[in-house]
Amino acid sequence: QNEQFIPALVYRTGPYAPNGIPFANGVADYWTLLNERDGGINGVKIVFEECETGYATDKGVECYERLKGKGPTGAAYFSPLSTGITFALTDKVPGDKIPLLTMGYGRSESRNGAVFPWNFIAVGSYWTAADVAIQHIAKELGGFDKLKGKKISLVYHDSPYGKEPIAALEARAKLNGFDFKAIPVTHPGVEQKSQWLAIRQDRPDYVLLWGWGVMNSTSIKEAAAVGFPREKVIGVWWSGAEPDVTPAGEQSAGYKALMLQHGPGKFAVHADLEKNVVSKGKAAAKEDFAQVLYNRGLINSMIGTEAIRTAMKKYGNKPMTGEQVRWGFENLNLTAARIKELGFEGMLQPLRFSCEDHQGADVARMQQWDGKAWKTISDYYKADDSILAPLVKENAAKYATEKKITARDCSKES
Amino acid sequence: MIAFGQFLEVLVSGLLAGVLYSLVALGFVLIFKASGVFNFAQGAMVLLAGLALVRSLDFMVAKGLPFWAAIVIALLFAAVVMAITAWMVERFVLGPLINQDGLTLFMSTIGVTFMIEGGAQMLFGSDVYPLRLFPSDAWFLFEGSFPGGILVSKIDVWGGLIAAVLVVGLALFFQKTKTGRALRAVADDHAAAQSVGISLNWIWFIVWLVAGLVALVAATVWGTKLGVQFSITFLALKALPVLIIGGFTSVPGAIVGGLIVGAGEKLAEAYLGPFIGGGIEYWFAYVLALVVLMARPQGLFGERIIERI
Amino acid sequence: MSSAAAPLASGISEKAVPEKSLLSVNNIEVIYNSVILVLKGVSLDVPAGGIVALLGANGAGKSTTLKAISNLLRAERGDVTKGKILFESNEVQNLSPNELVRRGCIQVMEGRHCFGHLTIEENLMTGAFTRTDGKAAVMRDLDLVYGYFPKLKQRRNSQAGYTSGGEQQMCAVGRALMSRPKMILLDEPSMGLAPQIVEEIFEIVKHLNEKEQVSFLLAEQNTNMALRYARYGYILENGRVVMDGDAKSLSENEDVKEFYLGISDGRRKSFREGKHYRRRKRWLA
Amino acid sequence: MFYRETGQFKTSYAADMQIFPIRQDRIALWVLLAVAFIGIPLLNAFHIWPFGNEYMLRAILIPFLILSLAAIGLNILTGYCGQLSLGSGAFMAIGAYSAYKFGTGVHIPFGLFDLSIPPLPMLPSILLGALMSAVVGILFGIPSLRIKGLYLAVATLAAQFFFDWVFIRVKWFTNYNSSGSVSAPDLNFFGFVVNAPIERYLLCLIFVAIFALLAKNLVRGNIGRQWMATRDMDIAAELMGIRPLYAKLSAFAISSFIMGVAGALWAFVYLGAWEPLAFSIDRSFQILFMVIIGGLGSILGSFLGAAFILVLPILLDQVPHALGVPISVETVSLLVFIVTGALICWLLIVEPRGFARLWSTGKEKLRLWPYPY
Amino acid sequence: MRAPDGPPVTAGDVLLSIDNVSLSFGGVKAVSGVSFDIRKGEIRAIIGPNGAGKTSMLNIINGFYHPQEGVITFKGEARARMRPHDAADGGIARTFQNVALFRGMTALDNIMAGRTLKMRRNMFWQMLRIGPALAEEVEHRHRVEEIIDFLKIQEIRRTPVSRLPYGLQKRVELGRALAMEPELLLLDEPMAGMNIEEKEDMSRFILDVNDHYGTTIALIEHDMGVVMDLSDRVVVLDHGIKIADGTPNEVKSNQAVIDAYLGVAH
Ligand SMILES: Nc1ncnc2c1ncn2[C@@H]1O[C@H](COP(=O)(O)OP(=O)(O)OP(=O)(O)O)[C@@H](O)[C@H]1O
Ligand SMILES: Nc1ncnc2c1ncn2[C@@H]1O[C@H](COP(=O)(O)OP(=O)(O)OP(=O)(O)O)[C@@H](O)[C@H]1O
Ligand SMILES: [Mg+2]
Ligand SMILES: [Mg+2]
Repeated sequence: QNEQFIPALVYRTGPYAPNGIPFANGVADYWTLLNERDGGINGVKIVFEECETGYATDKGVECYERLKGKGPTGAAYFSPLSTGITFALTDKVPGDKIPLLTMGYGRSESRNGAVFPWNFIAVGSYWTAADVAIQHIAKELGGFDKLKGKKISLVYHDSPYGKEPIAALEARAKLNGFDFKAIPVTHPGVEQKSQWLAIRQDRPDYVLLWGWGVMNSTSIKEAAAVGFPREKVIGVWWSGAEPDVTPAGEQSAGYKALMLQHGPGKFAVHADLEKNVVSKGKAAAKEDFAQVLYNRGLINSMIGTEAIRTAMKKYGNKPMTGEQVRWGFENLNLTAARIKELGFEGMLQPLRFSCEDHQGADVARMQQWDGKAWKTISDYYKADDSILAPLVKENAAKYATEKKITARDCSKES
Repeated sequence: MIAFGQFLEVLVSGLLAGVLYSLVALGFVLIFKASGVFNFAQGAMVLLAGLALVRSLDFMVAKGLPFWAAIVIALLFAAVVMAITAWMVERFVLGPLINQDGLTLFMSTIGVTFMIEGGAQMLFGSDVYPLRLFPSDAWFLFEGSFPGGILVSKIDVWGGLIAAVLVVGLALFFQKTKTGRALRAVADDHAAAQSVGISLNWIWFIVWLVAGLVALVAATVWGTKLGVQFSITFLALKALPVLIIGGFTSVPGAIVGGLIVGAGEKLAEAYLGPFIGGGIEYWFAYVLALVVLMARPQGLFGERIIERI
Repeated sequence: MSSAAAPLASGISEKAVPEKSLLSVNNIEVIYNSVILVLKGVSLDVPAGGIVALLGANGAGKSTTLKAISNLLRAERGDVTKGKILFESNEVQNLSPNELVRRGCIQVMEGRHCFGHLTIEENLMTGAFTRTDGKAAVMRDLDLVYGYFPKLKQRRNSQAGYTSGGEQQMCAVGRALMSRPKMILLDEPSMGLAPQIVEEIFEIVKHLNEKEQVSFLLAEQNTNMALRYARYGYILENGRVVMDGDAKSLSENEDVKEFYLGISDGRRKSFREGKHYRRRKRWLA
Repeated sequence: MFYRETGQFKTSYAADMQIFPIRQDRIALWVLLAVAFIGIPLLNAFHIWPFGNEYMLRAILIPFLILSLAAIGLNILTGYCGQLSLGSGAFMAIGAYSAYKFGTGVHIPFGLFDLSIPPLPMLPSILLGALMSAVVGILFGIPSLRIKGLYLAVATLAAQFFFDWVFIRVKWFTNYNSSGSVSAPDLNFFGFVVNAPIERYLLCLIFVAIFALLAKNLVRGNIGRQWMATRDMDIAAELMGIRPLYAKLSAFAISSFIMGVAGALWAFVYLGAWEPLAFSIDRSFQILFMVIIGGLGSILGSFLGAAFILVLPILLDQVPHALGVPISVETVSLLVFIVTGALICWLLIVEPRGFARLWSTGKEKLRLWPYPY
Repeated sequence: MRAPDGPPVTAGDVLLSIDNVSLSFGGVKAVSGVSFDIRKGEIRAIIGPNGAGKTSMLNIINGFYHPQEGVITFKGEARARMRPHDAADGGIARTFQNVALFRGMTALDNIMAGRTLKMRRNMFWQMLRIGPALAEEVEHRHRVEEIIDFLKIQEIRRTPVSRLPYGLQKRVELGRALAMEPELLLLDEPMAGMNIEEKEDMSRFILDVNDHYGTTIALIEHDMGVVMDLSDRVVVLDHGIKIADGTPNEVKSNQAVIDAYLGVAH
């Protein structure tokens, strides 16, 4: 069979469904596009199957076990879109030899490909995000020196996901001399009155928001209720999509969020999608077409399929095994030209993985919700590696000792 | 003065937040008091009511109806949906389970929860749907005395008013009417209630209907606060400590419990949280409930647990 | 009310088959949990205005029979698998219990079953749940019940769960009276009551029967009392009716005397004289 | 016809007090154990359906065994001792995190002297972890002396939410990992590292078999009768000399010990890496469902309930796919919700006492067969 | 109002004495200023109209209710307050007016549960159920089987008690109390809801327990026939007050008793 099987862990029901649905749609539609337009990847048809996780780790593991062996060569890669599932699978994928594509989420230290050969935290980690957010604040204030003595609070989802950025922010706080305060919100985040009252009294200069699902819109509403200026609230890229702002209505106007490089809106690839997928009635998307999370789903699929394509260059145009796809990821080089060719120009900067670097890029932009639409308001910031690299190194080393992993020597790999 | 202003602000917002929990807790109380069933499905019913309301409202507005007319029709539609639910629950689940013990009935309401959650999302979608029925900005009171004033959310005040009206109405209903008495009888002993000619089927339909309508009211308030979406079902967990503190069987208890829980958890989060790490609201409410129970095992206003031999 | 379908059994037996039966049970079979067969064909008749006693040892199936009639069986996972039950000549085995109460047939369950959290007075008032004849009439009957059981009046505001066993029993009987029934199924009304009160309860039964034309089917262990007040009796053993007859002939039957009245050789035996675990002689079923 | 106890005479009370007094039952049990311990490894070794891949072991049998164990734990508390608890998740979490700490080395600076325990081997880690769970279980069991029924159930939620919070907030438990998520150390049992799915399966099976037997012994012994007496009528039990303090707290201790073991296995063997959400309130409810659906007060029921609650949704999820019906995952998972809910209700209507009772009624019928009663 | 104690009917010391005991619930005076004693080896009946405080009296004796006033002396030891299981430890067992069996257990387990206090093996041994633990279990099973034989309930050993008819439940309950090998057995209306034949059986059991084991029995019963025939001495309560105390015959002809309780002379 000339079929490449790719599993999709999704959550289209449950508390995080409003955010899970557009992402899953984007993921699926891009694969459909490849099949419809190109007949797959280099003639190998993509077959995919969704499995509902409901954002629950144990369901995610079950889905993983169910799908990992499907298709002629097994699953090409997994993308769980959940930090919890990512953590659980990180331990399993080396045994099953399947790469894990966690674009913009998951373990920040898994950027270190020597210790995490199977994890690809493509495009950006939470530490990237945290660093870029501070850079943007500095720019708004007029320079890094202005950060000194300022107060920045982090309102976060009380889970590994929400806690990831704290390390990077603390490092930044030490460096730039601002007061940093972390304020947890219990899952799922429907009640945040006391947190925002504290903010009202504390009057921080900025609030960073690390929420997911209902927590985001609730935060924005509470910010509005306590009169905290929305312009001073900066969300991570998982807090910067349409479902996060629409429930709060006009109260969201002014709210800012990071972009995982891309925003909403139609680009070249969307024209292809409309022509080959939407018009044929094969689209999963409905009104979420070209929304933020939908576009992110597209990019997620694109990076995955490009990795497969890269692998095929080495192993031939046939279905790839997980191990081969891993090689493909590690040697993936998405140049600006290639990105343009794929129709993603404007959504993504060049991206290049290597043995040491499983993140491939560390730039991000800022967008702002004007009450009706997201508007890009900044140019690309590059995360400061002098701060993040030691963090990655330290944490990866810790993981390696804990798990008794001997790190690969990347200098020896071709 | 600032400190006192802050304290007052946290207290007031806590009290009001608590009353909003009470709105959900009331639904539990109703069904427990009237049938001895701990209705796990109350959170799901709020979701269902909210979805039915917001989806039909959106539909009607899209059709070009004036907003007020759309609201009236949508409320009616949601009420009908709740009535149908009540009827089905009675007919297919509780009816056949007459005379079973509390745990079995509790478990069956969990089955009902699954069905409602699945059905509601299948019929009305699992996205987030904004609802705007109440103003969601705030008043700032006593700005003269406290810098920045005391913040009071308007929607919380609305919620509080509605809850108060509901409580008075329901309390009168239970204590003063023949049906109210019958409901309490059913809660004590199904078989005996049947033997004196109380129709359990009818009673259960009525009480689930009323609980459904209370859920609809809760959905209007909470839907405005959160947007109508699956997470609304988690309110049930916030309502539980309210329920225990007030006592499962007391309608006014639901309000008092709400006030205590709301004020307690917000004050704890504000004044204790910073020292031990924050995010303590959830368990604090439950620990508060535990402490109250140690003093009064049936909650503050619950009926005495009869221990005789 | 249709009196058209008169029982056709007239003349089949010498026993005084009442010409107008209010309740008739025809050969019913009851199974619990779909495995335990308890009633194996029980038939009985209660004439309008009659008092009929249902006697039998523990576990013979008296309560089961009553519950089958009042349709409370289903709630205990029991089922009437065969036979018919007619009340006022209408089949009732598929009615809901409350419909039956509405039609005038109410059961006083064995083991009290008061509503523990309701006060005595509220308990009594629930008995009037199905009535539609106005508050005044209900209040009159409440006074009547208090008249029968002054002890209840004393305790009217106590929660029933905290009253003594006997008080609860009175409450249960009083509650049934509140529905103004045509027929009462009384399950062990005398259990746990002081002799004086037992006497009173049976007097009340008699009074209601004579003055208000209420019919009774009593399941009773106190055979002595039951046969004194009933006109007709059935004896149930092991889920079957083994003997029936009018009260007088039953109480003169030697076996009944021995086993149910504790009289042998013409005198009451002392309980001290009980032989060691007599093997019971049983009627052939 | 063939299921009869007639002709099987017991000559001693010891024989009469076996777990399965009827010979046919005993044979069935041995067959089952043989299948579990020998048959499945064999099938797996030769990749015979349904063990063609690891899915059956990893995604179904292992979680099934572990959750059955947890259900046994809760069944002791709720089914046998009548103390309704919604805190199972917390006790599993305590087992998991304590075992993790013991497995990776405990270090508590006490000022004057430091308490330092070097990393312990797996077995003692798990057992000590479970012991911690038992201790906390006793602590949170104390309110049960005063609080009853549903009130107690909701009070146990205090434990649930408190420990959810503790394991998120207290970094010590997660060895100061920045994200607060931890991953299990090697499953090293006396030098043998358990790794392959079949080894993991056997490990769980051994734990489950042993604890199920111990639990069964307890519940049919004196302490078990004390628990049941307390459950059925606590006042009368006390009047007969059963100390509620001892009966209830021992139930809490044993139950949380077993749940602690289950928690450690869940974390170490099934998940590998976990965060507190793995032991959230949802887990508590899941286990409670298992116990109620399986049958309160029945060890066998714990297994049946676990199978139903865990496996049914997984199977339902795959039905449309297997049949080739094109339905979106969203619809499927909502349908799974609805069908699971409906089946729960249906089952309760058929038999409110759960599978265990259904099972024994079935046996009763079999004994009477071919007569209906 | 205190009736003079009759001449000693049964030889024996005072096992239990109640001295001026009062108990009230809120406004309800369940027992007020009652004194009487129970002698070793006798059958002592407590009678009185409904709500007179008989059950409350038993509840006081075995520590379930704590009287506001008065002293209870059991086996020479005065005590004001004790926990129910201490009473059980001391050798007081009872049956209940509304059958209080452990409904989810079989008859056998119910009676075995009565042996709890006599069983010594700790949880660890029970868990393993080998050696001494098994031996203990078997030994107690023997004792319980004796009781089962004695009460003639062999057939229902393995039946869950909730399925038993009322009369048999009462018998199992008696068995459970007997399993405790009590010195003082409190029976609260053991024959309510039984027919004559069953009452005769039950009477036989009570007498046998009294004869064979020398167990002292306090008996509440509304059937005057039973009371008259079985008991050695009778105490009569009304409205929480003792109105008579004496031999059955004395009590039977006491006018106060007739007025308050019997209605007609028996
Ligand atoms: N819910 C039940 N499930 C199974 N068996 C039952 C159930 N209820 C009653 N039985 C059985 O049915 C038989 C008849 O019981 P029933 O209660 O009708 O007897 P009864 O004549 O009223 O006895 P008693 O005088 O003791 O009240 C008994 O053997 C009893 O074990
Ligand atoms: N826990 C309690 N709370 C309130 N009142 C109580 C309580 N226990 C008993 N009483 C009251 O005390 C009085 C005596 O009750 P008790 O049960 O002792 O009566 P009794 O003599 O056993 O009557 P019966 O023969 O009807 O069983 C009754 O009026 C009862 O309502
Ligand atoms: Mg009966
Ligand atoms: Mg009494």
